[in-house]
Amino acid sequence: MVLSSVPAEYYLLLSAAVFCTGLFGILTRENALMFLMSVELMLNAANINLVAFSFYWGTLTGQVFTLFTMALAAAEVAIGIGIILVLYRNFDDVDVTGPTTLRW
Amino acid sequence: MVTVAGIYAYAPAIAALPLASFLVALFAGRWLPKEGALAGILATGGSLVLSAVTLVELVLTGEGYDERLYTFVAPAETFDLGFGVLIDPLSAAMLVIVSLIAFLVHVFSLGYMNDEGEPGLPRYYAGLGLFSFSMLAFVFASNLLMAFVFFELVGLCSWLLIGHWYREAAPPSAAKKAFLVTRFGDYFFLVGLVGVLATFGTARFAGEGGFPAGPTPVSALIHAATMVAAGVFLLARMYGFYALLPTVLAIIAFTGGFTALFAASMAVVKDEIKQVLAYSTISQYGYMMLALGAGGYVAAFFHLTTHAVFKALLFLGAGSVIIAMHHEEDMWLMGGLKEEMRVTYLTFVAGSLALAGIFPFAGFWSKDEVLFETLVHGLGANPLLLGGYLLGLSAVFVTGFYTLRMVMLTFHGDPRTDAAADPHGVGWNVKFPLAVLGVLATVGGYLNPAPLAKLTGAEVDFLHRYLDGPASEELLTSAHHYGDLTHEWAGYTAGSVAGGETATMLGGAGLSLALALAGAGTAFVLYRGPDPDRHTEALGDLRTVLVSNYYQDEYQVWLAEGLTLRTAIAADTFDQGVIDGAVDAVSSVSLFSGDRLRRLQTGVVTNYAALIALSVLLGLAAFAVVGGWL
Amino acid sequence: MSRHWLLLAPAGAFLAAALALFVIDAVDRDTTNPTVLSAVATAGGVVAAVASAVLLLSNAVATPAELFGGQLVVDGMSLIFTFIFGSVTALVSLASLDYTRGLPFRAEYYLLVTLAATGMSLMASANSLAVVFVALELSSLPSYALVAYLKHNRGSVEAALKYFLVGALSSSILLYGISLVYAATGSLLFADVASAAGEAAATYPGVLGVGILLVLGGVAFKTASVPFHFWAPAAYEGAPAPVAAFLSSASKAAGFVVAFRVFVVAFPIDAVANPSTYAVDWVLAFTVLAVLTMTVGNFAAATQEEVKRMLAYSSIGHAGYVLIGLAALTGVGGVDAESTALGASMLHLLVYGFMNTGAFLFIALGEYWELGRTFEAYNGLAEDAPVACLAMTVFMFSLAGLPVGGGFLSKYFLVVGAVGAGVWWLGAVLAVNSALSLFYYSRVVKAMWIQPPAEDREIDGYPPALYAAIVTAALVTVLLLPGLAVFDGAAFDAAAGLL
Amino acid sequence: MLVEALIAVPLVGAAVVAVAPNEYAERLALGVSAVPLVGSLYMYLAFDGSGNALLGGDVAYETFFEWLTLGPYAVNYHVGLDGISLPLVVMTTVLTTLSILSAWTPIDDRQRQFYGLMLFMEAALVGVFAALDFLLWFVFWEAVLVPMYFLIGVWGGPRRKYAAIKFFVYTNIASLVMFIGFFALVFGLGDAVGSTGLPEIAQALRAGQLGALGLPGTGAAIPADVLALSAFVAMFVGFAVKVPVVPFHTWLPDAHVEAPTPASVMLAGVLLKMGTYALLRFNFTMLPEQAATLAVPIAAVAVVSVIYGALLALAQSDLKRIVAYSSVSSMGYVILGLVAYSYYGVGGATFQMIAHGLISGLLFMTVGVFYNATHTRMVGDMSGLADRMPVTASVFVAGAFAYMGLPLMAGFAAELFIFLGAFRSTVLPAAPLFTAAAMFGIVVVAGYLLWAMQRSLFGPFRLETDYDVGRAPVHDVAAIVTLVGLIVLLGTAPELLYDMMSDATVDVVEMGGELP
Repeated sequence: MVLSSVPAEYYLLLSAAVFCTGLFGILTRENALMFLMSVELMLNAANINLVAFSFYWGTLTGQVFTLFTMALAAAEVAIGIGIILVLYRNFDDVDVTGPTTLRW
Repeated sequence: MVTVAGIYAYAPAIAALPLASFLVALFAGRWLPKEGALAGILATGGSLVLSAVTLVELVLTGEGYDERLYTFVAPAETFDLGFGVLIDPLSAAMLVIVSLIAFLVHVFSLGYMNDEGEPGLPRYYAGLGLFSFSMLAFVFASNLLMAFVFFELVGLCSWLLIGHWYREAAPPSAAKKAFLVTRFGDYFFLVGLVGVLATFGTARFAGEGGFPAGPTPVSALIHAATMVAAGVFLLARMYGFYALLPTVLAIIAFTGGFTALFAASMAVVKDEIKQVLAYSTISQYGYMMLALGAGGYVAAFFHLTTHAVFKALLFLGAGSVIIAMHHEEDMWLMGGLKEEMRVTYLTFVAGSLALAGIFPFAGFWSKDEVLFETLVHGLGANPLLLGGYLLGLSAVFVTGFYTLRMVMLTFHGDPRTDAAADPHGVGWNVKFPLAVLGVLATVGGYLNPAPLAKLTGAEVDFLHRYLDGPASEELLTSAHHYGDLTHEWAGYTAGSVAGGETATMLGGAGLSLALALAGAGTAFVLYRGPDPDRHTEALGDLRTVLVSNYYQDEYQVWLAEGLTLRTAIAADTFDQGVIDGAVDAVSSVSLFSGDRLRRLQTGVVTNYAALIALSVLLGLAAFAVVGGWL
Repeated sequence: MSRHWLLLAPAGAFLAAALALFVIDAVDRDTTNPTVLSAVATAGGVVAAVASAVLLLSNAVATPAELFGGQLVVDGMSLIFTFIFGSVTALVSLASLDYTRGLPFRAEYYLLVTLAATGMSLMASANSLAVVFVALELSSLPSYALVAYLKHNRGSVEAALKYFLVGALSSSILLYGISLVYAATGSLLFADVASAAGEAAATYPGVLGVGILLVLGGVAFKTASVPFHFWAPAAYEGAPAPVAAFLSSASKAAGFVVAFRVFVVAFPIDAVANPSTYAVDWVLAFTVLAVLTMTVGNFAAATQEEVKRMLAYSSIGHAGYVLIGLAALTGVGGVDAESTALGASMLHLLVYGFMNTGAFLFIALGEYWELGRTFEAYNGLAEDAPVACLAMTVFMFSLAGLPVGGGFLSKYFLVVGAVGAGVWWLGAVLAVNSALSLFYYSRVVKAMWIQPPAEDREIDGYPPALYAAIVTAALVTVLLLPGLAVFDGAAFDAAAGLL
Repeated sequence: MLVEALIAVPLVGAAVVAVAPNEYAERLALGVSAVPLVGSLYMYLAFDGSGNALLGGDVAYETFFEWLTLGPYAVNYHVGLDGISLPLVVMTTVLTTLSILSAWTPIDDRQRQFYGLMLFMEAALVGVFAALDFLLWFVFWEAVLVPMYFLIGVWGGPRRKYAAIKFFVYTNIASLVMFIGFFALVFGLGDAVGSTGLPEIAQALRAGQLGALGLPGTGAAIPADVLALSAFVAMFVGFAVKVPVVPFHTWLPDAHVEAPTPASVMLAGVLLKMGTYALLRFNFTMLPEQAATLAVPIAAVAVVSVIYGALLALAQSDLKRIVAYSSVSSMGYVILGLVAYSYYGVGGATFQMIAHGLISGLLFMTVGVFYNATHTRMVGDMSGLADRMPVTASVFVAGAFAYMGLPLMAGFAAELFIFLGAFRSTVLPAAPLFTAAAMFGIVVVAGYLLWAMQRSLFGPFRLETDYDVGRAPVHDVAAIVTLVGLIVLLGTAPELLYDMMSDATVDVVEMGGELP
């Protein structure tokens, strides 16, 4: 098998890289949708771990849990899009740094 | 503890009667005839009778009385906090004197207050009643605590009476000052009281329970403390206690001598008749302290007695003059009153001669004995006493001077004002007390004519025998017991100049009499004639010093306002600024930091994300280091 | 077996209510009487609360009952928290009847509330990281929507946006943490994680450590602990007041129940933080978190101009107090002191569920009357609405820790726990903060009772349901002062059972 | 059950009064407050306890049942009275009734709320003095703050908001400090006690069962003696704020000046006594060794409070401020008596609590009566009031002299006992010097009170504010005269209270006898 020849650490590194990419996106992007995508990246980083180590430990738990997380991610996006829509309706923009009335 | 049934059981009533009159005057006064005066007269008259009877009883049975009346709180620890009655020669005699004077003052007040239509009479008589009550209870107090309690009440009464005319500005202020000064003394008194109680567990004056010996540091503190406050009577009352410390005795004596001269010198230049008398009183107290310090217990009490009589006489006489003068007190506005007011004049002169110590008036005998005791013990034991003696001796001259000056200015020469020309007459209620006291002032000296006793060997030194009588034996308050104490602890022994005791005595007597006459004579020469002029200017700057009482008032004012008030204000500033400032600072600082903290919430969601990420990283880094990952 | 199904009654009640609302709304969405909707949701909450109370006090779970192969567990703690969720849901749903009058999508509103409550009750019973994540999302997603309920109100929308974005970030952090823990231990079940933790900490300390920290971060978001609190002030201020009440009381409690169970059960401190096998000392982490949260929350609250925002910050401060329960697990005082602290945290959340909900519902009343948001807006309100103001006074003083309500006891229990665990200085920090909180809470009281009333204020009617909810909350808060005796034993036992 | 009645009647009464119509509130409140008054007097007459409630004496009117569990500790509802607490309870009921009476004139808005709060406060105060379980005691202790906050904040003077919040926060944080210190002790006792009952804890502590308290992280622990000492300090500071002792006193003048007369009366009369009562019950009953160790600093603080407080009073011109600061001074005597740790010291301190309660209450009430008539409290603004209000003025004179410790008034007895006890204290080094220093207070106190009286009561009548000053209403006069009567009664017959007090305090001192 190919997978078995790949050390577990690599998966960790990969997922870490993806996670950081997502984080970077969150910190830099002002567009709400980009923000959303970055979050998705981070979630998927977690999924990589789960799947990989599910194989590593030889249990299905991780993989099954991954299915849940994907579903939840989808739900989250749905809510997110909804909120972004009303955001656009009220502020005529999807810039997350735009609305700053609630502060201090 | 001696207990005698019978008459002594009624001793408390001596004080209780005036207390009753106080209550009557206070609550029912305004509906009574004379607004409480009669109640007061009856009460004090009753006290007078009772105390006279008590005195007789004491003399006849020769037994004293020392009974606990009331327990303040149960002596759970070693203290006994209680009130009691102590009847021994000293207190018995003193009771008579006090109640007599109280009685006469009440009578006199009828003329002085009622007839003048003063306001607030019930308040006045209530105060007077309370005063008599406190004074009498103070006299027969059986222990220091009780003495302190009633001493304080006396202070309260003087505050009330001095401030009687509270609607005017001056009297309240005077009352405040007087009370504050006594309060200052009371502080030391209290320290002494607490010290005595806490050290000896009891503060009884008489009997085995009395003050044990032992000059510990504490009892030194107590000596110092009580000495400041205790009046002459209290000094005598606690004589057994002071007798234990020679230095204290000598200091008392010297202070006494000094006071005698110091106060007398101020009396010389005063123009208000009452002020002259006031300062002469202080000076006479000096003599009594001198005697006590010099171990002349009997002499001191003798002088106390005679002085009480003739000074009361002089004050009442002054009062009668003041009535006559329509409440004018300045002697320079009087003059020539002797024609108009015979009784007052004669009695007043009797009192004055007694005060000046002219033979054969009461003052001569007592003052002479005081000086004699001082002299012999000074020669025999402690040279410091000689200093006291000289001071006292020189005071004799001054006394003679100011006394006669007072008489001359008031009664002799021509009237210097219309008021003096036709004085307002005074009634029986003024004359009667004057008459009584006048007689006593004249003959009072024969209570204890020690010189006669010594010369003739006749046992006429009644007072001495009385004070030494059996009644005081068991109570350990007898004169010779004190004599032994002073001899034993202070090493007092009688000495004499060449010619032996008698010569010393006669010499001393002659000397003092001569000085008194000299003083009186000087005054007579200076102030005789129809219109005497003020010679005090001759004194120059000294006069200013004397008139302003050696700047004592300035000094006290400085103490009160310059020092204490300044400190207080400084303390207040400090309190508001620093202490309270710190409190407020804490709150304002925390509010400020709170305001800073909420700025963290910028409102930009990206910043939030950044901060979250940052803090997660920080946490990771920290634990990476701590946990040694990687 | 039947017993086990019975144990799920609280969660079941929420779910049933949700489905019922779903059906009702599906049947006819136009002419539905709002009272029915509110009644159904309220009933769901009440049933849940009563059921959990009965189960709790009947001692049905003397031994924790595991269901679904250990994915869920029902024990004293889970029941205490379902009681909290139930009561809060009931109060909020009741109050919302008046608050949402005339607004669209009421059915969805109640539906979301009950669904979120279901999620929370699952969080209380979650016994595996997977369930934790799913349940947490189940409670979060509806909350996002609820905050945005007033979708034409910019504040509401902005609040929802921030809540959602921070929430999404945190949930991905949590998930990544879970994945790392899984990576290190090879399991998601708490029990297995705990047994594997020691070895994992020895072999891959980094992986496990990072995992635990990230999980901690995810939980900290839910409990609005500094520095994951940034969403809270915005969300509470912008959201409709009843929703704010729901989030600040119930949702916060849900976060804490997860924190308690995950860290105490899954990451035993002596396994993951003893010198030989050291991954991460999460007690220390929680200590830092507690201090930060208390201080930031209270100090920021002290200088607010708007009552609602002040309450938001104060609820952050209270999260800090509750964190002491975890920070006190130092092993010094022995199981006695630790169960004292942890039990005190639970009790505080319990009381907090009532007094804080009540406070926010009072704000809801203010919004209903359109008084305005600032302190001044409430000046002299006591003259127009004495009952409500008396209730608010009870809430404020109870929050501040004065003995007018149960908040007094629970807060001081926390101090006791801290002292017992040897972290007396945490108690001191609490002391300072609580004194400060007394200052800003009493500003509200001052406004209501002491300040002269504002002119031109007319109160249009006294909404019965809202009043009922507020008065109930106040009554329970007061009764919990002597009546804490009902729960304290259970709470301390639950804590002891957990440890 | 009598204690419960004493707490419940005012509590229920408060609720009733709070909803009663304003015009009946005052009389209703008076009627309600009469019930606990009579009750407490009956309890005083029927008192059959002996010894100290904390040290195994037999407690009167005791009630006990289980309330809460706090982790390993049982929290019980446990109340009862002994010779220390009963007099304080009686004083509370007396002063409450009288201050309600004195409120009739000045309080003219929101009466029902005002009187409701007064009654609520009475209930809490009785609880404070009666509680024998720490947590129960603490509930009442904190509950007292709430009514006082409103009384000052709603019915107070111009700076009332500042004063109220200052009082509120300051005393609150103090009690938290004290709370921590106390529970450090409780945990230090370990399994020696299974409850938060004060008697159990006190006896365990005096039996020397205090152990070490562990510290997190390192395996180290706080040794018992350090623990005890720091706990003592924490509790002392906590209570010192309430007393108040310099330098924690600054909330007091503000609170007093702003508070309405009845609140001032309760504040000075009873609330301050809570602090000294707690000091006696906790610090000096539970930790005698520490008290002895810290004797000198505490005595120093006491003396400073006496003199410094009196000096501050001397610098004031607001009658209320004068009385307020002199309270600081008088409370200093109490501390001195406590730290002396001798029979008369502690007993006298307890007696001074009552004496000062009555006397300061009297002075505040009288100042209030003057204020009702003149609408000013500034000494400079008025003079010769005695001319228009002779009775009130004479009462003020009586009160002032009582404050100066005039014999045959309560203050003298108290101060005499304290001085005696302090002078012969075996615990306090250089006791005579400390005592003599403290005694000097009697001179300063005379200074400012005489000054105030001379300026405001005597001399020709003058008033800056244009109000026509007439005689005070009967109920005001009745209230203050009653107090004068009580003060004289206690001053002439201190036995009335001192018997039971000394009986209760002697056990505290027992151990103090053979202290290091």
